[in-house]
Amino acid sequence: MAIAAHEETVHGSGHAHPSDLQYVYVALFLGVVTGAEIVLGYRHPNALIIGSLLTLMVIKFATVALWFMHLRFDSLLFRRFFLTGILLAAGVYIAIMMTAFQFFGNDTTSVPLNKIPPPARITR
Amino acid sequence: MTDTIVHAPIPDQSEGHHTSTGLSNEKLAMWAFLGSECLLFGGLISVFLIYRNKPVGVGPKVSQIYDIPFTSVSSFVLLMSSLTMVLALAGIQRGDHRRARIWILTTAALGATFVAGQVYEFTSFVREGLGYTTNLQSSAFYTLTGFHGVHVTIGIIMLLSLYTLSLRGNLPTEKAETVEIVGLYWHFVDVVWILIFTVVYLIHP
Amino acid sequence: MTTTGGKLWFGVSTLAFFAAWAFALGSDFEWFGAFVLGTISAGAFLLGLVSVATGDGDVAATADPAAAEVPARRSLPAFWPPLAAFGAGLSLIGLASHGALLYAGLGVLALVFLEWLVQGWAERATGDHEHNRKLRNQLMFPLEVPVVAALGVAFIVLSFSRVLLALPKNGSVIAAIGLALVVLSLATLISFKPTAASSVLTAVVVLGAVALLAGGIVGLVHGERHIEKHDAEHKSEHVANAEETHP
Amino acid sequence: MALTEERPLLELTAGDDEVRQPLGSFRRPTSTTGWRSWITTVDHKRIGILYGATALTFFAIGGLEALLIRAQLAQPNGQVLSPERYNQAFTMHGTTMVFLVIMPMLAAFANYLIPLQIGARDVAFPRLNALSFWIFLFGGLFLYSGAVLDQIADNGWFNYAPNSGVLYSPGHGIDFWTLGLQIAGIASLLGAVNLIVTCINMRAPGMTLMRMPIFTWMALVAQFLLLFAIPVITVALFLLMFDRLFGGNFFVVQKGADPLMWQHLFWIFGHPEVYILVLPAFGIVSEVIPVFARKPLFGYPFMVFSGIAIGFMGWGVWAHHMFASGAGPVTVAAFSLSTMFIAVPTGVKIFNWIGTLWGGKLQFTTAMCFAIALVSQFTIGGLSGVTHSISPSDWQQTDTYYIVAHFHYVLFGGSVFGIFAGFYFWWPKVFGRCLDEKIGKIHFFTWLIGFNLTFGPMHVLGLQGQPRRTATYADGMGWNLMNLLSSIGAFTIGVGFLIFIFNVVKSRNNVVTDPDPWDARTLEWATSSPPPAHNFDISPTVSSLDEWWHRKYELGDDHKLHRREHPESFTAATPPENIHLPSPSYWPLIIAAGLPFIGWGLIYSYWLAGFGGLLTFVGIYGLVLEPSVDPDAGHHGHADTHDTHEPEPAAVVAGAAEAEEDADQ
Repeated sequence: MAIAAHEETVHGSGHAHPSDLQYVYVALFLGVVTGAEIVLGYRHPNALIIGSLLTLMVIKFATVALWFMHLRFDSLLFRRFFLTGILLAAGVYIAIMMTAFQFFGNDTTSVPLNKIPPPARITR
Repeated sequence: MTDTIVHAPIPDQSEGHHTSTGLSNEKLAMWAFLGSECLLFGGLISVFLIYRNKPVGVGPKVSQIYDIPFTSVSSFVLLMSSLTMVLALAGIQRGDHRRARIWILTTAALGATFVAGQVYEFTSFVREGLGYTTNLQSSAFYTLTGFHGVHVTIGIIMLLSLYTLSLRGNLPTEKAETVEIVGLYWHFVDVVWILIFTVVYLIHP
Repeated sequence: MTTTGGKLWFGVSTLAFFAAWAFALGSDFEWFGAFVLGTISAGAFLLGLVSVATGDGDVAATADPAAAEVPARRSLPAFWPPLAAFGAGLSLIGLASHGALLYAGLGVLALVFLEWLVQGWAERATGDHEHNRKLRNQLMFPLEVPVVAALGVAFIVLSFSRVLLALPKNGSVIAAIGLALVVLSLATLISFKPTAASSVLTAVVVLGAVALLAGGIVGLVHGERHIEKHDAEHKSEHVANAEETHP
Repeated sequence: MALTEERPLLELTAGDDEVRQPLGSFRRPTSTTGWRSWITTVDHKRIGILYGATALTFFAIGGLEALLIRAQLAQPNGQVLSPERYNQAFTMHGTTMVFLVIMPMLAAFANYLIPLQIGARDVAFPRLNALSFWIFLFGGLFLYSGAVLDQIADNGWFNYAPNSGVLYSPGHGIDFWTLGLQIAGIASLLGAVNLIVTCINMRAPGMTLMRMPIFTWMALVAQFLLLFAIPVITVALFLLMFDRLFGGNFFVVQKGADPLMWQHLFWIFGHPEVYILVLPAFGIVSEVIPVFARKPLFGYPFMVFSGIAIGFMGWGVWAHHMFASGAGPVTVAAFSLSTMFIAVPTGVKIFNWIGTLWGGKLQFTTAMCFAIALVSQFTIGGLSGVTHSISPSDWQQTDTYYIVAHFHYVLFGGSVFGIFAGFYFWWPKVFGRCLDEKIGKIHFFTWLIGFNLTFGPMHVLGLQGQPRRTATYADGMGWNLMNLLSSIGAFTIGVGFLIFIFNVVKSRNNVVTDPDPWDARTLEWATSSPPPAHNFDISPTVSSLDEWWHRKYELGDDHKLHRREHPESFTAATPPENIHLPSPSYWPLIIAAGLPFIGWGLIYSYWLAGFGGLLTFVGIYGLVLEPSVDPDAGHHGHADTHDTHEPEPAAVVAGAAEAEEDADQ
């Protein structure tokens, strides 16, 4: 699974964490990206807009994970654990959307909703 | 017989590394847990996305009543709370407990602002006619965002507990890792909101 | 000197007094409830006087001052009596007005009862004050820390969401960003002032809490702003069409 | 009233318990014997035994349910159970066997063996370990508490929507099922995190990953599967719970919901779950076979990597449970292929076992018999599994007894045989007493015959078209004989279980003298049987795979193996004094005890849920704030190198708060 056959090296405490100011810069960057996202969000959604929104989302995600969650500096093992989770989640759930629900195509509900009788009232 | 055995000196004994990899057990556990959480939130997000594409029988669509400006502010607040969280950690790692406390408290306050915003959002959505049971989308929406909100709330409770511990002197610099682990949880919750904000709020058909 | 017992009765008296007024105003001067609360207030005041006069009936305290040579039990400042009175008052008001207040009051009473009991026990558990304190904390921290933290979250969230709901739509956006910026800049300021005493931080937090509480109450009294209801299917189609031009 | 009663200062003398622990204060538990020591224990070995005992109890219950089913089906138009009761019986049978028997049984082995096999003092988080067990136990009790109120789930262990909705299942049975499994899920998740960290971080010096015993490896892969699969079922259960308790619409078809949503979520969990159930059993037989074949495991690295490959590929095959649901040609084709591929690493394992047996000096002990039975019976189950991957044939088999036959060959012939191989193999290690070999053989053959008699005919019945989950069948369908045989087989298995219990009781007097009676290979046999609380008097240093074997045998000048006179053991003449073990604690029990109240509260009254929530929350904080090693416990000296250290508060709060939240929603 996430751990490969070889051992992780012992991480020293010597690696330099960023200074407070650097963290502030990272946060400012995140703020700017969020601003860009909001502006894009007001556009009529087409493939390009959606694509750039998703890209910005990934950038933000990665920035927080790498800087604030220290994945940049910490052991590779942590990164593998997290990535395994993310990739598995992305894999199985995108597979559901694609295969079963044809999420990226048209809607699959064939019966118009108003044709289905309302559920009987259940009292317990 | 055992007293004749001479064991080779164990290299990682001296430097305070107790573990085979030199990584802290607690941090590793937290990362494993976060990996697991990915599948939890992934499931809720995909259920919402799938059900959002379905027609609603009753009530408004969620996307009709989004208050994007307000949600943007909420996202900004949560993002900034990640900054303050990391500053708190940097503080306690330097042994600067005063700053660490200030930033922990700030993070908790920002988190609470976010949750307050969510309560406001939910209330106004309900007033607009989108109750939890109204339609498919509403159930999925409230469950997803509510679940995230509960995570934030638990995070705040942990932060306030840390604050109390720190005030009582039970959070010395050696235990900075406790703050780091709570921080990991906090950032994770933030990262999930980054996903939700884009995928649920900004991109809608 | 006001004794511990005296504090309790005076607290009850004060709270009952205010409760009587609150009840009277809230129930449009329904006399019976206000009369009962007023009587409680007066009775508690009398009992308080008796309690002070007799020094809580403590024989040792009045009889032999020389006996004070015995090392005094170090009591923590007991704010339980006024709090108990507050809880009692709250539940009385709740009884007359709103169920939630009753439950809140009963909750406060139960908590005070528990805390007082444990403190009373712990203070004479052993002869070692330090050890007593440890025992008490060991027993009560698991309850206190999460409950206090949860109450803190609930306090901020409920108060501030009332404010947001009362404000107009754009106002709530501004209020939210405003609060966040105020919190951030205050924190930055304090963190850059290493000389600032910890009392400054406490003062800021207390002031903020009071402001938030006031805002929450004002918001509650003002009521929510009018929010238009989207209901029918045809209307949602109408809005869907409008969405083509506006996100 | 004298509110200020004075008491003279008592003179404090060190160690004067009378003074330091006055009346009414909670004393930290210190006992090492008696019931109190068991409910407060944080020792991984005791927790393993607790898991095993609980799982065996549930095994008896689930077995009785199976016998009810078979009694009903022994003859056409059976009258033993009403259709409602029949539905409840097969639902609870499946749920019990999967969640309350095999999973905890494997957790028992993993808990007991992993720290011993990797040379650790305990797991990474001993108190969290105790918490996992208690949560599991209370989850199981909660699940069965519905039976007391006659609210029993009756929808099958997969609980398909929309049949599980309020409309079609108006009672509370499904609510008990949903909440009970969520509680049990918390236990599995915490256990998985704990064991993963243990395997990665707590290994003895020199114990590299590729020197880890194969059981530890397979259990580790299974823990990873749990780690990532539990949240998926949690989502599904959570949504179902919201549907049923709070009027959500997730599986309400009338509101436009898609019932396939449940099936997907359930089987994304469900298929990795299959490997969770079987991989550790594979690990067990991979330990047993080399010992009794007197040969090292053939192709150890292949075994490891095929286990990992199974773990990964197990995520890509779930839709083969849904071929008949109209998933579409592309989906069916893709999942057919991936299902065929997953047979490859499984086949690798089977060939490796055969390779280990080949040319070995085989000793047919009971453990070995069970292990070989696993290899053969699981292969039958695996092959019938491959027939499902071909979707046209799957369409014929879906919802027939063929499927029942298949998964019983895999789970009984695979997991349960593996587990019993483990019982016979490690019983002397755990209890210092041997199970009787002669009775064991009788047990084994009763089971082998009974098992094949029960599930073999089901293949035929399935192909003849007898549907699953149907309370009766008409006479004259040609199913009578096979059903009768199958029922006879089921009762034979029941008799076999009684023989096993008899063997267990009888083993009291069968004390072993040699701590290593099988001349085994791995580290757990290098300490006394049963092991001391701290596992090894001397911390092991590892230099090879099968470390204990290499310490016992050396290659002589004549190029033959010689047993060393005194192999380097890890037991000292005088027990070491400087080992700090975490102190026992009441808190795990308290945390877990709150969870069923939350469940009952959500179903019946929120006040109860509030009480349960408070109990759990207080318990979590109590556990976190309590120092893991009791400062008053009277340990002296400095910490040992392999001192197990405890979770920092945050990790536990986060983990347990999560648990709380899962249950609280």
